Amino acid sequence: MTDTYRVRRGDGAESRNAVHFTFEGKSYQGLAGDTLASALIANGVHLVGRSFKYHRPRGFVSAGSEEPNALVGVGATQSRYTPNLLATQVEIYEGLVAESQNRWPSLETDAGFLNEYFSAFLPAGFYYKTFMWPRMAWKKLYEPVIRRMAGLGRAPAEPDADRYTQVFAHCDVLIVGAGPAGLAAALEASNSDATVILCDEQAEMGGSLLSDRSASIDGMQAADWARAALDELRKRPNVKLMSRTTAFGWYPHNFVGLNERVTDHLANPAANQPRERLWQVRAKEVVLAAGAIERPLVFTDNDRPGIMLADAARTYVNRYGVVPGKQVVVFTACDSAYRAALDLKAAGAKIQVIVDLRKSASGHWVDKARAEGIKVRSDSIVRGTSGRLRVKSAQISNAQGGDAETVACDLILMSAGFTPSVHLFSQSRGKLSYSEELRAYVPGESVERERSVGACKGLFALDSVIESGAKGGRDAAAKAGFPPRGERSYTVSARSVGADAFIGSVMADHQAEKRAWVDFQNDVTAKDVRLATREGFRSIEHVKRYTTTGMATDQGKLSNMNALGVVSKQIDVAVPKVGLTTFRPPYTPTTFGSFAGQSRGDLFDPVRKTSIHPWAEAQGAQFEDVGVWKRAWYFPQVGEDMHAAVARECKATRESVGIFDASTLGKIEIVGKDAAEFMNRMYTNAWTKLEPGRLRYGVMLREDGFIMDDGVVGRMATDRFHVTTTTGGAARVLSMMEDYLQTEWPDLEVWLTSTTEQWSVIALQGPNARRVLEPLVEGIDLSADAMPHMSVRQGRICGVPTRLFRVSFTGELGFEVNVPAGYGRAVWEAIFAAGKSYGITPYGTETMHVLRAEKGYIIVGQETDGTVTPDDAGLGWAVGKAKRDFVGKRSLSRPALVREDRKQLVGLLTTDPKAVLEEGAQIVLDPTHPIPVPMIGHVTSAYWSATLNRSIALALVRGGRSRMGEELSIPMPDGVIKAKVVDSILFDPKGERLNA
Amino acid sequence: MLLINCPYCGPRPEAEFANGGQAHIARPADPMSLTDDEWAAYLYMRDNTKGLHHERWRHANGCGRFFNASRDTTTDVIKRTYRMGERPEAEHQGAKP
Amino acid sequence: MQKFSALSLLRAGLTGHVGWQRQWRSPEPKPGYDVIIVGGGGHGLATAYYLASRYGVKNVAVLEKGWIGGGNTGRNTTIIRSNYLFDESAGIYEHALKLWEGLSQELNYNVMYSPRGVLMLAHNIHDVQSFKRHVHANRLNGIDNEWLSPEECKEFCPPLNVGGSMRYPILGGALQRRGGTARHDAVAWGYARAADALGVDIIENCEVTGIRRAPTGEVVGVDTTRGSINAKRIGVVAAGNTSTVMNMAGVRLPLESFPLQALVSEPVKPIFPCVVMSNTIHAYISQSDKGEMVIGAGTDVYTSYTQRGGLHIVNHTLDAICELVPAFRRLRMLRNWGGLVDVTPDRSPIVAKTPVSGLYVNCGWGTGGFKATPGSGEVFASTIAKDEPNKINAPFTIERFRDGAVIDEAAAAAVAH
Amino acid sequence: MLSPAIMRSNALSPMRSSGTTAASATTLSILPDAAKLVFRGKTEAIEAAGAHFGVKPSLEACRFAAVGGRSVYWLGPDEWLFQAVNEDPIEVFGGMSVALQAQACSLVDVSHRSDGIAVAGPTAALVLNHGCPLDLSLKAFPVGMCTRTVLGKASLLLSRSEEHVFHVDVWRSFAPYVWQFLDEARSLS
Ligand SMILES: Cc1cc2nc3c(=O)[nH]c(=O)nc-3n(C[C@H](O)[C@H](O)[C@H](O)COP(=O)(O)OP(=O)(O)OC[C@H]3O[C@@H](n4cnc5c(N)ncnc54)[C@H](O)[C@@H]3O)c2cc1C
Ligand SMILES: NC(=O)c1ccc[n+]([C@@H]2O[C@H](COP(=O)([O-])OP(=O)(O)OC[C@H]3O[C@@H](n4cnc5c(N)ncnc54)[C@H](O)[C@@H]3O)[C@@H](O)[C@H]2O)c1
Ligand SMILES: Cc1cc2nc3c(=O)[nH]c(=O)nc-3n(C[C@H](O)[C@H](O)[C@H](O)COP(=O)(O)O)c2cc1C
Ligand SMILES: [Zn+2]
Repeated sequence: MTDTYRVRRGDGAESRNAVHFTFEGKSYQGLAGDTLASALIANGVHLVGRSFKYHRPRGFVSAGSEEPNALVGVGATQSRYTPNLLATQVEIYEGLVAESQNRWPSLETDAGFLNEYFSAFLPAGFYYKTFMWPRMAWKKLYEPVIRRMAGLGRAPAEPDADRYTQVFAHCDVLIVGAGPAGLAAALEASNSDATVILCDEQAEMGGSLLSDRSASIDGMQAADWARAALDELRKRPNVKLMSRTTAFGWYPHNFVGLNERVTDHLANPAANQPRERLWQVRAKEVVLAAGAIERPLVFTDNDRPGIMLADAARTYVNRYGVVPGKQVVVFTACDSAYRAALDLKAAGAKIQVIVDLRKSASGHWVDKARAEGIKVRSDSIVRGTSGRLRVKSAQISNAQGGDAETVACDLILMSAGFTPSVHLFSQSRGKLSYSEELRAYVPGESVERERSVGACKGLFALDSVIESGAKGGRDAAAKAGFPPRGERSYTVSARSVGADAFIGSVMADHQAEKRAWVDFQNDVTAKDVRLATREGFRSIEHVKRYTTTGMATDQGKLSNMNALGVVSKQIDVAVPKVGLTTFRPPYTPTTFGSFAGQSRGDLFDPVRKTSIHPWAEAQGAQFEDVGVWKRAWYFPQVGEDMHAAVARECKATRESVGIFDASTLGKIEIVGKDAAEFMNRMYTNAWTKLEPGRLRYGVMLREDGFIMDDGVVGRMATDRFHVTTTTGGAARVLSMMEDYLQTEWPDLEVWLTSTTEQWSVIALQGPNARRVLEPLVEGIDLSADAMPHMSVRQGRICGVPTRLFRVSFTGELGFEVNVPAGYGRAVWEAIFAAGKSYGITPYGTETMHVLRAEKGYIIVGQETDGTVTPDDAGLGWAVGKAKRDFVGKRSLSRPALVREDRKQLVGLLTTDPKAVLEEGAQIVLDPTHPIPVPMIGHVTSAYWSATLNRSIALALVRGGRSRMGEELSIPMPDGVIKAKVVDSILFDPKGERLNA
Repeated sequence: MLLINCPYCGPRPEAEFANGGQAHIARPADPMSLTDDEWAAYLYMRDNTKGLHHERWRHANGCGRFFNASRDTTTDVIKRTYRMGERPEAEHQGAKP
Repeated sequence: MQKFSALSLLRAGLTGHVGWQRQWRSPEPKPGYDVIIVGGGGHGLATAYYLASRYGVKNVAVLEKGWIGGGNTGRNTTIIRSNYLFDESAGIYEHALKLWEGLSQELNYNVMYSPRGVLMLAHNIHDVQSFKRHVHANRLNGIDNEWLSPEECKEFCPPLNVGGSMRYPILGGALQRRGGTARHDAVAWGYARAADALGVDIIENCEVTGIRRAPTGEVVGVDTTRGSINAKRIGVVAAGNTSTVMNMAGVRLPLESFPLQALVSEPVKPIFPCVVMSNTIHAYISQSDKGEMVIGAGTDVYTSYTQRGGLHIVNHTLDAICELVPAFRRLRMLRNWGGLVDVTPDRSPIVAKTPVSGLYVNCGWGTGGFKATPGSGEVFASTIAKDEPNKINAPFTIERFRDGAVIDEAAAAAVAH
Repeated sequence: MLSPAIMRSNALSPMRSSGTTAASATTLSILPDAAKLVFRGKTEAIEAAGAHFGVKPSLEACRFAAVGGRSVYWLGPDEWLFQAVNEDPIEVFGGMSVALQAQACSLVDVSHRSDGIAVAGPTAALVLNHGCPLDLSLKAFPVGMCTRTVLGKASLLLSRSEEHVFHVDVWRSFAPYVWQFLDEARSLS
């Protein structure tokens, strides 16, 4: 197809390359610089989509990011398919593939159009009134049907092939919008030492200047002036120009989100380009120069393809060099549409008539139109249109009614004036005020450090737009601490088009109005809005939610003021009293991937690994996630499942020696003359009498009395403790300690340093542990007498310094070898080699869990869950009774914490030794009790114990310690399991092995 | 992301900080002498001020220090930050919205 | 009350829909009421409705400072489920779920309760243990909740990235089939309309600015921006603003109000069949009947009444969503907003009498009270009508914090919503 | 008896190969091992520590001082990091401990806690700003500045040794994450 609607572009740049693309499977040609919309218009295509509810045929209403109708799916492959893009924003490139949406089987004949015939029965909120009977039918019948109708485009079905990044940036002055106001602001602000960012959502900067043929600035044609200004800005090192970059959100403290579209307009993006880049900008000062958006007029059947905003048509002709129609009816409430009519006429279109809503039309533009022979009808309206897939005619009558004249056309331009883009201003929580003249809200009092300039402030005459931009730029730079070096002046020659405006429905008599669209995409008509008010939805927020006006992908950019106008008139309340819905981010829809940035896969969260990890990996270990850490879970040998591996690992450890990587444990070095006193206050235990060289198991509570963390603590010197915490608790414990130290006890001389990652910790457990270690250790006597259970020594192992703990979390003779992490793997391998002759066996967290459960040692987070006291967990012995105070002590005497029937930790032995309970299973007294069955506890840990050759379990049971020997029931879906309450220590209760 | 003025390091992005809840709630010197009600008040009762609110922050990914900030919870504007141990200025003490 | 039905809709359609009446009146406040409910959110409106419909208290006003449903009721991600761990929570949420099941019919208003299933994903062994604990407890409490393997998760929700390149792979999930969503606005409107029909006055744009008490201590009325109104009993259901309102009566509560955000994508054709929650990576997502993905984000770390929040919260939410469904990376965020949630120290609600005679409070639902709306309203109505809590809300007192009898679901399982 | 050749390993060693593959103006490299001590304590003590170490610690916030391979980083008002490149931690720690015996302070050997990355090149700041929310312009972050901060989801110590050279000191287990993050950022910028 050839582009028959192509005309000379205003800037005379005609040597644009041909670009080929497909839409709806058909091939077309456009020119470089076209949007999909301008290229389709060049080819005479106006039908591009279907509306949400009634599936009405729709064309282009606008030429920018406010477009409600022309939504398309773009992308040749699923992994690069994007739904709901705006044809008015999509830049064409060679090979672009686009399709329409929300239609079946085709855009021209769409079955969904059936809804149109039932539209009388589908008013706003109809679904709240029906589909209630029979009760189950909503789930089974109605909702599935409604859901099938839902949505616009189809979601991409394959993982996104593109990458996204984010950048934090800082500047002195951020300017949003590069129209005349923004350019002037940038020129002025950057005439100083201020760093300036100027962004614009469009591919080309210049804003409205790019569409202007009549105005001139500094003696240059408007668009040329814009390009010259940009050239000048580009030369300044303190300026960053960002096109295709939308300021989408304003967050507290002058933090503004910008989204840069990097590759969507390229046929062959380079490998080093992300698809989009999210800029998070902290600006000292912001200049908002976002312009204004033209408003549609609300009249019957104002939604047909070929009905378009007047200024959009002007942009198509002047900027893109395409005429959207050849026979034009113009319907307006202001002068600017006259300017559009004249520009279209100059491009060869026939202007059938200008229908002016105003009582009388006069002034420069009207005179000029008349002088060019264009027929002007004032005090008149377009009261209806015809044409199924493209507008064919307009019915025109006097504003008050009367006979209608039908005028043939293929394009209707409409303009109800301009709505300043106050989105970001309002997001910044600035107060808006209503301008009766503009029939729109304009920025009032600022809250953040920003100012609005140009059309978004409600200024429309080009000279005042530029003046306000320049002043805003200077002011911003000065406020940021960089007064500009001078002022420059601008000579502007442009005829103002005034500020006349209209909101609401154009029909004087609402009964005569058929369906007149307020919100195009969501198919909300003026009637729907009125119905809502009749039904009592009078707050504009209720009207919005009941009718869904303003909730479509354009977020009411075109519809909100008109809806307000309809409501205001209907309930006879002034517009500012009706209120306004809240502006929220994003300004235009913004890609999820951009918000996610680099956080995906392995970079979603850091993957923390110990220095021994690669060794375990090489041995074929399975790993589990514990917080952000990867921990070796078990080490299966060929043919083994987890149970077999764990049974083997357990046995090897109990019978000879096992080796375990405990490096992830949190570690804190607590140093200072008051270290012991600090420990006394933080932990339930008493520390004063612990001698240097000894270890103690410590329990830490939250101030509410529940167990927060535990760990073994070594006293390295009178003034130095080596504290360990759980893997997940490390950061929490350290910050809680810092909190108390800094805010409650700043007088204590004690300091904390995290040493989690300084030490690799190699646990060597089993009767042969000492034998394996002895030959490797230097300067430490490992004998039972010299180094009893729960002691710590410093010396060397394999030549490197170590803090050697004699400690056991397995019930066996055991050591934990702390070595500087850089030596961890080498020492591990050395120990492993030394252990070969003893059949040394690496074990993972699962085996560790089993071994400690056999001994009744708790795991914080498994036996405890944030509601367990030390006494509940059987740790009453670790609470220093004589201590005056420690964190959490006072809470322990609260009534609910001293009740006899609290859940207490016990052991459980199933009657059938082979039956392994399920962790989390609930315990009851009477399994035959009808539902709800009273539960008295739950299983916290349950394993097959290879050592005991039977199943074992730990459980929290109401009054558990007084139930020793009692048989309880654990009802499972497939039968009740019986188990006997026993002491929680199931293996070696006297502790002979660990003292060996 | 708020911009918070650490009294030690200067203005820094919120990402570097941890919030520590309402400020100026001293841990009782002798908790065991408190009634359950008094203890619960210390543990749980907060002003939840709508208006100027004094709160603790820790520059956790910075200098590590706790300090206080007076922030208007209706606008999130931070009026002032000050070191631990200092009191909010008299004019800031009222919690009027 | 004008009856809503397919037939009435049809009839109205033929006459241009001019005959529809207001769904609720807009009365001037009377000088006094037997009960005043402060707060026209879902919970407040439900309370008024049940007071009138079940407990025979019809001289009731609901005072709302803005427009009804404009608080958290109008800003939440509408996840409904009842598979809570502790008996106390399971009791109140299941009570609510049972009411949800017949709510459209009871109110004659389609609240679009959609039991499409809520699937909570487990990403590590701790999650698995914790979810199984829930499954077992729920079963014995008569609440449906089943464990799904990763493959079953995928089958139930095909877009999920199971076994893929996730940082924290999906190890399974707990599914409550009766869980789902409902249309949040319709809940407020439906209760309002039904309460109004029973004589309840719903008074919008009426902010309570003071609580008046007799010298003997008991409440006698409220001051509002529309004048003083007498009341024998006052129920405060003001969510994020509860502290402010209760301060007017000199009652301090263990509450803090945080911004909680949510967002929606642009609407797309149905692809996501159920609700998916992942507490471990912080992702909450379902697809509305209109087609948007409705996504819950996190709370900011500081208290605030601004009803917005930080961009980094949204970033973290969406990186999690994109991990769960990598195809959604190309979807676009349409709108992002904030609510104001009131959180207690144990993150369970308070539905109780207060130390002030005649003053009752229903608050602390935090990030998860929408699902409780009918149940909460029903038990609160009963508490106000009878001046004593019933069995279901008896554990949710203020005194539990003094006694240490906390109901800490979150500590028990790290589960929100 | 003792293993003769225990070599210190660096968490970033596996990354070494991917050093400069991508076409980018910024390079990543692994910094040499060093003795690193965290000093926390009172002002008198820090002066004594500096005197012994041979580098006068900055009392000004967020600044480091260096003499040869030795440097002292201000971490907080009572916290400094002493670093001695290619020196033996035990010796440095031993010497310092003796010198500080009478002082109210804490000295902890953290030589193995972290590894270092140099981010160098004209776009180094931009690359870091992919995850670090600080203003890294020379004005706001001059040469000689150091601070703990965040990068993506990791915490680290960032310092600027030259206009176009930053050093990142990051806990071992986070180091690969930081490396990969920066590597991707530089390849996409
Ligand atoms: C983003 C977000 C997501 C959530 N997601 C879920 C979810 O998926 N599932 C779930 O179950 N829950 C969710 N929640 C929580 C849920 O929304 C709330 O718990 C629930 O809606 C609370 O209802 P309510 O009626 O108590 O409060 P609200 O709806 O907030 O009503 C309180 C009302 O009190 C009014 N009020 C306040 N002060 C005064 C005064 N002085 N005078 C008069 N009126 C006053 C307010 O204007 C408001 O309308 C979410 C919340 C948020 C913010
Ligand atoms: N009644 C009238 O005749 C009338 C009305 C409105 C505007 N105008 C004319 O329009 C011009 C106004 O100039 P101006 O500079 O104020 O506006 P402008 O429309 O020329 O420029 C605004 C620019 O901001 C960009 N933008 C908007 N929101 C953005 C965001 N969130 N992020 C990034 N970019 C964004 C737009 O793409 C556009 O390029 C004048 O020429 C004026 O005469 C006339
Ligand atoms: C479940 C749910 C779905 C929503 N869907 C949409 C939507 O499709 N389009 C839209 O603009 N807003 C949608 N919203 C958001 C509302 O527009 C609005 O942001 C929210 O009610 C909060 O109010 P506020 O932004 O006016 O403060 C939705 C909100 C909820 C709770
Ligand atoms: Zn600081």
